[in-house]
Amino acid sequence: MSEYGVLLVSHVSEIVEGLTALLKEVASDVSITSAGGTDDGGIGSSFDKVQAAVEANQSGKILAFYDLGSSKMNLEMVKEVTDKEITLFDTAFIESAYTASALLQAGVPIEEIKKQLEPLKIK
Amino acid sequence: MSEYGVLLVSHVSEIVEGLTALLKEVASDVSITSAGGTDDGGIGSSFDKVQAAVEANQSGKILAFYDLGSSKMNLEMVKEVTDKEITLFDTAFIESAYTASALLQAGVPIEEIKKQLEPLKIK
Amino acid sequence: MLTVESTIKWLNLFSEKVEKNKDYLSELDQAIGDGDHGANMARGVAAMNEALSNKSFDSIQDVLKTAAMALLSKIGGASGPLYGSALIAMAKQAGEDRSDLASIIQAGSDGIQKRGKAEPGDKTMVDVWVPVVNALKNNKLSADIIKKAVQDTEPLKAKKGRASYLGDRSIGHIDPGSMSSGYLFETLIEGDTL
Amino acid sequence: MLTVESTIKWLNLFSEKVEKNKDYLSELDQAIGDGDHGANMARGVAAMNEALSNKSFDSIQDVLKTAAMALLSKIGGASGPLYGSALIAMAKQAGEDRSDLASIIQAGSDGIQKRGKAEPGDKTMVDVWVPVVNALKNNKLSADIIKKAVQDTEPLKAKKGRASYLGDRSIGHIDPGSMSSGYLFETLIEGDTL
Ligand SMILES: Nc1ncnc2c1ncn2[C@@H]1O[C@H](COP(=O)(O)OP(=O)(O)O)[C@@H](O)[C@H]1O
Ligand SMILES: Nc1ncnc2c1ncn2[C@@H]1O[C@H](COP(=O)(O)OP(=O)(O)O)[C@@H](O)[C@H]1O
Ligand SMILES: [Mg+2]
Ligand SMILES: [Mg+2]
Ligand SMILES: [Mg+2]
Ligand SMILES: [Mg+2]
Repeated sequence: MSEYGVLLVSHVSEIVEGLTALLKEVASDVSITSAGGTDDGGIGSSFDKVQAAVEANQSGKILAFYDLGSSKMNLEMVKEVTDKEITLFDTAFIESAYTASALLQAGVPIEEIKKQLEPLKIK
Repeated sequence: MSEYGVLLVSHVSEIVEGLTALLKEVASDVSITSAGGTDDGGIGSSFDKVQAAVEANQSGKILAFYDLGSSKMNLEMVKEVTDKEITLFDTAFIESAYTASALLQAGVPIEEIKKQLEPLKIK
Repeated sequence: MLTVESTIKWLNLFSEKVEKNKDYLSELDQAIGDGDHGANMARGVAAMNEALSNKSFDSIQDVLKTAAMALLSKIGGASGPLYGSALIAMAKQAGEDRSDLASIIQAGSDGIQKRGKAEPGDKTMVDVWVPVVNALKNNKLSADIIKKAVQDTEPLKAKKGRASYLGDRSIGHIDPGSMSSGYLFETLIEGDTL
Repeated sequence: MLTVESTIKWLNLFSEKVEKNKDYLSELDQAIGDGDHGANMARGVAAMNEALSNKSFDSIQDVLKTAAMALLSKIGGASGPLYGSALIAMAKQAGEDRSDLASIIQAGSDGIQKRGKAEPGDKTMVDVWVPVVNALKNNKLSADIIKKAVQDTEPLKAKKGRASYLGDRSIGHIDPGSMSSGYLFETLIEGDTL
């Protein structure tokens, strides 16, 4: 598993399921975990799901991507209570998760990855 | 149905299914159709699915959003053979589809919507 | 002044008011958001009620912390982390000085601003918490002041949250999170906590 | 010069070569893409073969158009719209002058560049089509020239497609779409079309 893992947080569980499949094609050695939708499977966000996804990730350093604002707030709250190192990106959800995952698989250093993600900042 | 419809093109069918649900919460009067994955349900893109989604859309004017490059090329090819008016956006897929849908539901004029989408251009 | 009993009573009254008005909360959220604020809050307060009835509490801090975790976990929308952060901060402040209600609510208000980064005028629940804190500091909190704060969100243009995507189209609608915060403070008064 | 029969023979040989080497094509795509180019092309040429065997053709234009639609529909990756556009453009050019092979392949090359907006040096199939067109114009197309064009993609840095996400890490790998285009032109020679 690569040093950095990827965490996907979306309002909808199908979105993170589909995105995970897309990323796994290009990043089979990267730990990718996700939290999609509310606790009971509806559309929204869940602190518990995010926390579980952070713990389930096989890396201790995580690059986190999210779709809309409330996903971000839950991510930030989990970041405050976990021992893992989480870097949150305010970048285009799908496109930046893809870019980061492909670059992690290719062994590109984290500073270079962050540079590649900068133009994707939209939130 | 609003004058403009929304078309979502992604490499993965689960992504467009989930995104459609997300958009329908805030845009119940907007026609939202989608093409996700290959003809046989795998990860990739499909000219036929895109064409079908264009025809199925209840609006004659369509705002189209896509995730990665080959989705865009299929969209452009369909655009060349359809009578419908398609505007393609090189914007962050999820975030711009959401913004456009919410604004269409709110009755915001198309020129204002395009302005709102400009900062989301990343491709 | 808050006590363990009065705090639980307050939160129970809040739950009832939310449950009773959940459709209205969702209606407000339908106009400028995704239409789920009522369902979110009802789910959250139901979990909070359950958590509050399940154990005995040693301190107000304990009550607020328990309520916070339930709301955080179960609301399921932006208001989850926001109410969760508010009550966590209030719990901490109550642990330091349980007698100063204004400071406790102030802590909650600060927690919301820290979490959501909204400022007064952004058309969010902050636009109710801030005036309420001011009124409490002057010993003047009343149902009218609360109603006015909620109503004053109507002409604002949203700068945060789902409503901010609508820009000018958010003007002329009461902010749903402000309405639910209004219920929180109305029941604070009703619960004889002051 | 192309005839209906030689065009079909060519495309059939192309299909066989793709099917035989599909794992290799996917391997190239695993290094700098999503690992599916072989599966994509195999699926596409299978559909193309089926479409070509299903009817009788009046013209080369008809053959190329039919092949184009099958590839466009069934490849399922970026190479779908690209090969589709190439063959659509070739069909059109063949309809205007079926005797000028160089112009037909040129039309295909232009179609790819118009569709994908890649330029020579971007590490795409364009880097094979352009040298092949040049060689055809000088009546010099050979297996060696084709192999060299494919091999020359190895040191390039990708500017288009999935490989472009990898930046410098795409250097040192042959471009998969260039390899499949190499097969297209190798079988053009093998099919005695020239
Ligand atoms: N950044 C923020 N700061 C403060 N309050 C916010 C913020 N974002 C949203 N809100 C509040 O949350 C309310 C919406 O809550 P809710 O509908 O439950 O969440 P969601 O928008 O995720 O569906 C808004 O009316 C607003 O009062
Ligand atoms: N914009 C483009 N212009 C020209 N060729 C391209 C372009 N994008 C991709 N390609 C070609 O397509 C090949 C990849 O095809 P394939 O794997 O089938 O599609 P995908 O990348 O969608 O999985 C690349 O090796 C390259 O030769
Ligand atoms: Mg809502
Ligand atoms: Mg919601
Ligand atoms: Mg590929
Ligand atoms: Mg692919």
